[in-house]
Amino acid sequence: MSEHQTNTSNTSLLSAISLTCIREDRLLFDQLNIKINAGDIVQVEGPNGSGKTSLLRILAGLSQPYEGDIYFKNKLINHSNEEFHQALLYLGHLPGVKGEMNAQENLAFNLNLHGLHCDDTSIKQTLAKVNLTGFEDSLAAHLSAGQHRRISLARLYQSTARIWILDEPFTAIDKQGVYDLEQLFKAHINQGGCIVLTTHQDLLTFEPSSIKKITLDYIVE
Amino acid sequence: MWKWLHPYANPEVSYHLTGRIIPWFSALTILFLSIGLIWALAFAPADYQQGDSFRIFYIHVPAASLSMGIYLGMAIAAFTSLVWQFKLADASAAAMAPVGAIFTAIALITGSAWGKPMWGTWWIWDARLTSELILLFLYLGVIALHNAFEDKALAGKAAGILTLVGVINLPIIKYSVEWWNTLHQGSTVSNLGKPSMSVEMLWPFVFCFLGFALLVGTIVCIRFRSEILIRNSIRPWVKALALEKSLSNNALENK
Amino acid sequence: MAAANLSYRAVFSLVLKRDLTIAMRHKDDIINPLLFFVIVITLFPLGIGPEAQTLSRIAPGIIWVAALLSTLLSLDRLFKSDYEDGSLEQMLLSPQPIFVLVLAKIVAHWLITGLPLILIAPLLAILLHLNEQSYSALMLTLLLGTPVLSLLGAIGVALTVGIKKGGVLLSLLVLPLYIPVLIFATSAIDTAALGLPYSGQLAIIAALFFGSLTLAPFAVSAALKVSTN
Amino acid sequence: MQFDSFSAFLDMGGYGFYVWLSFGISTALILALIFNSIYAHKQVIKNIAIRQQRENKLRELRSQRNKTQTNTPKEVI
Repeated sequence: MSEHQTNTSNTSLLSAISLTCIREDRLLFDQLNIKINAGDIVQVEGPNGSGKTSLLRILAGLSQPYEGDIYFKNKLINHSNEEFHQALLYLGHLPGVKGEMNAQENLAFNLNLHGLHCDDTSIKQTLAKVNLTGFEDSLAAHLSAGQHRRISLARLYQSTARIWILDEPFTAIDKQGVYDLEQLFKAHINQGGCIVLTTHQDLLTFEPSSIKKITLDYIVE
Repeated sequence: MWKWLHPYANPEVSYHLTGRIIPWFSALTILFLSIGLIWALAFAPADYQQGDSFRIFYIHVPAASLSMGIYLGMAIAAFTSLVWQFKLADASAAAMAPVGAIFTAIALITGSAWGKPMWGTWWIWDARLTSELILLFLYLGVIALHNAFEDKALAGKAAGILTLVGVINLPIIKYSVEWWNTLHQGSTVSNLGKPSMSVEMLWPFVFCFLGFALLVGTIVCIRFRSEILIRNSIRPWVKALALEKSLSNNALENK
Repeated sequence: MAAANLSYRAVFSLVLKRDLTIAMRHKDDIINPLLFFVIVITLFPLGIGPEAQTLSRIAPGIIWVAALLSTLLSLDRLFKSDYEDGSLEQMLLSPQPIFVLVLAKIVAHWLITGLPLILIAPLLAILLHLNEQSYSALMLTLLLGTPVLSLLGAIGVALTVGIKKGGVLLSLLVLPLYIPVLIFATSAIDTAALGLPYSGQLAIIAALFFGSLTLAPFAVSAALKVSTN
Repeated sequence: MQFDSFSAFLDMGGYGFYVWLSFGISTALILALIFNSIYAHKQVIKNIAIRQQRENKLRELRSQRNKTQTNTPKEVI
C-alpha cells in the first residue's frame, strides 16, 4: 500500500478514527480506524449483516456512528459539509430514481442537484454508456429495477467528485457492464480519486494486491 | 465554559451519583409529602367559598405546574443534547417524558374532579384544563416517537426535535386557548382556584409542592439510570454491573 | 463541465419544478385530498341536519377542521416516496443547503394541496350557508393558514418518515400544533360574520406564518437527518 | 384539626367523593409510575446480562473453532 502514500501521506482524502457502530443492540464494529488516500480502491468485506452498508453510510455522513469521527482532508465532515458533499458521490442500495420522470429527467435532475449542467446530447451519450439507448424518454416506472440501477450508475460517468462510495454497484449489471465500470474505476483512481465499495463478486481487472480490504466480522450470529 | 460539567458528563459517574442520591431524595419525598398531605387534608382550613373541595388544590396545582416544568426541563435537555451532542442530556429527556405525562394526567383528572362540584359537570372547556389536555397530547407524541424508533440514540434525537418544536408552540397554544376561552365563555364560569391564599393554606401548599417536586426528582433519577444503561450497554462497566446484579438476583431466587 | 455552486434560487426552482412535474404526472395525489375535503364537508349537514342557521353557525369550524384533516392526509407524500426510493438521501448528500431543498418541497406541497383547497372552499361555503360577510375572511385565513399547516406538518412527516405505520403517529404529533391556527382562523371568520374587523386575528395568523416559515425548514432538515440515519 | 370526627374527615363537608377520588387516582398513578420505573430498571439489567452471556458463549464457540483468528477487526490502512 505504500506506493499510494508517496505525496498524500499527511492529508488523506477520507479517514475515520475509532469508529464504533451498534445496530439493534449488536456491536458491528469496534474502534475501527480507516485511512483512504487519493488513488485508493477499498473493498469492504464481510458476511451479510456484518455492517458493510452501515460502514459506507457512516463514511458518507448519512449515519452517525456510536463513537468516532470521520475526517475529510483532516477536517471533521460536519464542519466542512458543503466541500465534502462537493467531493462525494454515494450510491446506496436505493437508486433514487423517480418513477414519474423519464430516464433523461432523472439523470439530469441528479446531476443538476450536484451543480453539474449537461445538455441533452451529453445526457443521452451518458445513458448510452450504461446501455439505456432507446429508453431515454420512457418513464422510469416502466423500467426494470436493473435499469433504475443503471440510471443511477450513469452519474459516475459525469461525476467530478473525488470520493466514490458505492454499495454493491455491480448488482443487475451484465458482464460487459461490469467490465466497463471497472475501466471507469481505474480511470477515476488514476486521476487522484478514491473508491470505497462493497461487492459480492471480485473485481476482475484489478490486481488483487492493489485493492485494500476492510474485513468486518466482529460477531455474526 | 462546560469544564466543570465534565466529570458529571461521564455516564458511569452519573449512574453511581444518581444511585447515591436516590435514597436521600426518596426519604425527603416521603417526609415532605406526608407532612404536606396530612396538613392539607386534615389541618388546613376549608375555603370559604369552595369548602373542603378546595383540598384538591393541593394536588392539582403542584401537578399542573410540575407538568409544565417537566416539559421545560425536557426542552432544555433536548436543546443541550442537540447543540452540544451531550448524550446524557438525551437520556434525561427520555427519563422525564413519562413522568411529565403522568403528572399532566393527574392535573387533568384532579381538575375534572374539582370541577364537578364547582361547575356541576366533569368537563368544561376551561382554559387551564384545555391547555393541560393539549400538553398531554404533546407528551404522548414525544413518548410515542420515542417508542417508534428501535435505536434509542435516534429516538432521543427525534423526540428532542419534537420537544423543541413543542416548547416553542406551547406558549402560543396556551395563549390562543386562553384567548379562545374568554371569547366563547365570557365571565359566566369562573376559573378554578386562585383564591387569596391565607398563610394557613400557603404552608401546606409549599410542603406539597416541594414533596411532589422531590418525587419527580426521584422517579426521574430511577428512569435516568435505566436510560444510561440502555445507551451504554456495550461498555464494559455496564456489562460487569449487569452480570453482577443478575447473578445476585439469581442467587436470591434460588434460596 | 465543472461543478458550479448553484444559487439558492436555482436550487429552489430546480426542486420545485421536479416536485410539481411528479405531482402533475401523478394526479391522484392532488385529487384525493381534495375529494376527501369535499366529502367530509358534505357529511356534516347529513349528520347535523339541513337547517341553514345551524350550518352557517358551524361552517367556519367545519371547513377549517376538514382543511386540517385533508392536509394531514396529503402530508405523507411530502417525503415518503423520496425516502423509499432513495432520492431523499441523495438530496441530503448534495452540496446544496438542505433548508432550501426542504423549503422548495414544502412550497410544492402547498401548491399541490393547499391551493386547490382554497379554490374550492367558496363552493363548499355555499353548501354550508356561510354568512356572506365571511367569505373574504375565509379566503384570507385559508391563504395565510394553509401554508402554516404545510410547514408544521412537514416537521411531523420528517420525524416519522422512517417509521413503518407512522401515519397515526403523524396525526398525534401534528394536530396539537395546528390548534392555534384553527382557533384564530375560525374566530376571524366568526368575527367577520358579525361585521366586525378581524385584522387582529389575521395579523396573528400572519405572525404564525412568518414564524413557521423561518423556523420549520431548519427543524425539518434536522429531523430528516435523523430519519435517514 | 379541621374535622370533629373521622367520619367528618371522610365526608369532607360533602365533597368526600371528589376529594378522595382525586387523591386516590393520583396515588394510584404515581405508585404505578414508581413500580414501572423500578421494574423497567431491573428488566434493563436483566436483558443486558442475558445478551452478555449469549455473546460470551458465541465468543467461546468462535475461539474454539479457529484459535488462530482474533476477534477484534482492528483494520488500519
